[in-house]
Amino acid sequence: MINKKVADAHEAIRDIEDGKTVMLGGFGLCGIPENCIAALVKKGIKDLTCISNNAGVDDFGIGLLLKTRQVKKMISSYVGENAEFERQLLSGELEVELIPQGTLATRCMAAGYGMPAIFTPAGVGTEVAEGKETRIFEGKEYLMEYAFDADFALVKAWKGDTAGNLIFRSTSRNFNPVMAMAGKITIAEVEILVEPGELDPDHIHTPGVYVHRIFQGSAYEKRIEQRTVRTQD
Amino acid sequence: MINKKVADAHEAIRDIEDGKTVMLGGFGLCGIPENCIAALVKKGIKDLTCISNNAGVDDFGIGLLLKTRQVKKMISSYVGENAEFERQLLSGELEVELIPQGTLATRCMAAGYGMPAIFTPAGVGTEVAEGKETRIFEGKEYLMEYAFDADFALVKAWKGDTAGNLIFRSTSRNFNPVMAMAGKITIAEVEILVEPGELDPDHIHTPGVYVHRIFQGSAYEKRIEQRTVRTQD
Amino acid sequence: MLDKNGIARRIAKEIKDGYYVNLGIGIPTLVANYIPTGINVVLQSENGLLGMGPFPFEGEEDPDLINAGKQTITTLPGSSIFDSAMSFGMIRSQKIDLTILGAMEVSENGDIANWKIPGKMVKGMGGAMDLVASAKNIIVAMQHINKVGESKLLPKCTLPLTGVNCIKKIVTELAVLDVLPEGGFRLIERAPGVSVDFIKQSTSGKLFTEADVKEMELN
Amino acid sequence: MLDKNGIARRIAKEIKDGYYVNLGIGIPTLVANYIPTGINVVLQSENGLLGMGPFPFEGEEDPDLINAGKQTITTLPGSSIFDSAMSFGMIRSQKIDLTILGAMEVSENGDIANWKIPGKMVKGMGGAMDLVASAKNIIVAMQHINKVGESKLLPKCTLPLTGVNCIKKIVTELAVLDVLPEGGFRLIERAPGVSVDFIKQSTSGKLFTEADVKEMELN
Repeated sequence: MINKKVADAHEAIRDIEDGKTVMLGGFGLCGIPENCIAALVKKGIKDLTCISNNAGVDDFGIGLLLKTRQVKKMISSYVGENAEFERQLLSGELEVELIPQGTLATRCMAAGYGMPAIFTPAGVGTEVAEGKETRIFEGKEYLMEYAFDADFALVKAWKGDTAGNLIFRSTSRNFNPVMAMAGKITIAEVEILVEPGELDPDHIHTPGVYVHRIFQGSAYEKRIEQRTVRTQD
Repeated sequence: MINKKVADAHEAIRDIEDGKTVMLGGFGLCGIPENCIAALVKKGIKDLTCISNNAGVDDFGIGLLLKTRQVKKMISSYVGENAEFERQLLSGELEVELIPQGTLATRCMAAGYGMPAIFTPAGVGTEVAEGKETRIFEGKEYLMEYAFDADFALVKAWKGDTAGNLIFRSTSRNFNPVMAMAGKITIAEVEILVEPGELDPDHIHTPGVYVHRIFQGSAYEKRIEQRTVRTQD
Repeated sequence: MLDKNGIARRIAKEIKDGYYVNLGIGIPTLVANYIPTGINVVLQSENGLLGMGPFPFEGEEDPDLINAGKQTITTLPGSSIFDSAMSFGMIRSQKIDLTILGAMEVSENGDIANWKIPGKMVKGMGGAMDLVASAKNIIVAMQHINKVGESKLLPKCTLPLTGVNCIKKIVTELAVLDVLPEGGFRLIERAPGVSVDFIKQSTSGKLFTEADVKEMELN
Repeated sequence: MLDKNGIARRIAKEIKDGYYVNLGIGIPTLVANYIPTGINVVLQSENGLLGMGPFPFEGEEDPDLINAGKQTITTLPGSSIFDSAMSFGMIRSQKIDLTILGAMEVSENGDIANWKIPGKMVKGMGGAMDLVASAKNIIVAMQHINKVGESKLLPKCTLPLTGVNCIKKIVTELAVLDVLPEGGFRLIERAPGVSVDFIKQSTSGKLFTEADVKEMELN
């Protein structure tokens, strides 16, 4: 097998430079590449275009990159939980492109599947459709949306092996597999890194061919955004 | 959970009628819905259009349906191992549409993902492209291919639960998950049928929402098409 | 007049045995509490889960297991997990039988606006545009009248649209209404204690009523 | 002149450490036997496997585990299984570094014909059209001359095409040749004991040769 293991987040992101387009997996704060984000903050890379479903919260997730003003543009479907984001957006420091969540996911998948464009009904007749090619199939209107072209994808998995195979846990899967397929260079951080042969080939969500670097992350906070519970009856 | 369990193949295929379009999972003889095929033969339904990567061999797989002349048209990528197939094709009894394997798989996926059409470079400049719309993206030419529209999909999984969730084993996965997503009615036969809760949600390849009926098959022959071995050193 | 839970209770009656249902944030989430026993329903959460269960017991929260509202949840036996592309794939291919979501405005031709108010911070459409453009059966749960007393059921939406020509049914604190294919709202039921006249006054879009409009049954 | 195994051995030298490789049926399959030790290569089988291993030992055949040639095989530690859509997804998105496949004809502009002979039973293109249309790096393994003594390296293919403008390199029993971007074959190496003149005679398409054409090294 081909060994994709690198020592840590710092080594993994070594060639991410100012102005690059970076996908970040996760939904809310669930399944986000915590170690990679911390390394990006530490390295201080600027003018990033970030493709991620959400923008984190003020002091966690992509919010950390916003606080240090490393993000030039966010491409997301929902950015609602972040006051610093709002401030930068209103002041014109930050550019934002909002796209429907399914379109976001499918444009990632399209890149990973070598499909230059896809058709989706999401956004037809709305401002999302402005300037976009539309097409009618069997009486229903669709927008043509293009595959993403991202320099890097940063994803977080539960388990991985040094061949780059990834297994996600529960709903922390979300955007991670489709972004893993979509990055020109895909960096995976995992909670548990094992040797090839320890993962059941039938259980692998992302085959190693899509992953260029992998490392075992540390000190996962896995912050809960909305702790909702029921009481014992 | 919604209970998708039916008693057997006979009940599962109860409403497949003459002239329907039926997808059948499998690659060669690996992962084919043996019980459903046997039930179709027994029921004697005629004039089927079958979408399947291969056409079986003379006395197994879809070959059984060919022998009884139940197939009007085959849509496949490779049909090479079947003398009866050849005879019917040359005599004009059988219609065949050959399409590239990746196009076949992706047209299934497109149906399951609600994408009316996809773009693929496969077949550009060949007779496969005849009469098809082409389009250039970033200097490369693609064909536009339409999502399949199949009345039924018959798939074979290793394990399943009564909620319709499916887990495939090894390379018998092949076309089964994408066809499972693509059928208007999807029928799954499994080697082991369990109650909801017995399968790990993270291990499920096909979510139950795509499966309309499920039953535990019996007497799987799982014939090997090309037994290749090495000798012990 | 219904409160939020009343709206949720009324909507729950629309759910049929064997339905796969996507519940939006807000009132729609409450619907899960009122699904009649004996009705088997599977809840989809568009972040990648079929078979969403109730909130976890205190101390059993799993940060890796949330719903599309980012709330900690549980799974039920028979649930499955998938990625975001497959999640919206099954939404687009209409495998989800019913979508219930909130709205700021609905127009008499079934347009919906629920994601953006000009001049206010935009949070994003999330999955709403995909859901409304794809679902074959959408129920809107919303207030009939906004906070300044204006109808939210309009001849034409004034806010930026989320989707066009897609809403079939609306349940508000005052009424159940269908959106007619040819345009216009049809009053189906009135909330307990609410008069047809009051519903007429509260509906700015074209409203069709019949002689006898029955009162909702909530059980 | 090389035999089939010789062609496979020569092609194996083109494989670099870290490559993901798809091997077609026939001579390409033999390439797996000659991958130099110390070179880490992952073989993809387009029916849904990365990390294909050797044939199983007698009695250990698993009907659920085959390659694209429908042969029983094994997996190696670190292998992964996926469905056919993802398999061709990774092919189309050029995650596979090298594709090796057979051909009936190759033209001097890199067109390939390998799936259909008019008048003969058509078996189908299988995954070949996807592979040749997608791969960034394709090596054709074939006989230079067909059974009736005609060159298979042509100005223009006579058989129905599998793909256009896609072949970069050809290894035959006689030679290693590049297909030039501007058109034409360039002779890179000759097989042991084979003269440049013989290769010229055997090549019907435009052939560029340099003064000194080295003999293949096979080890």
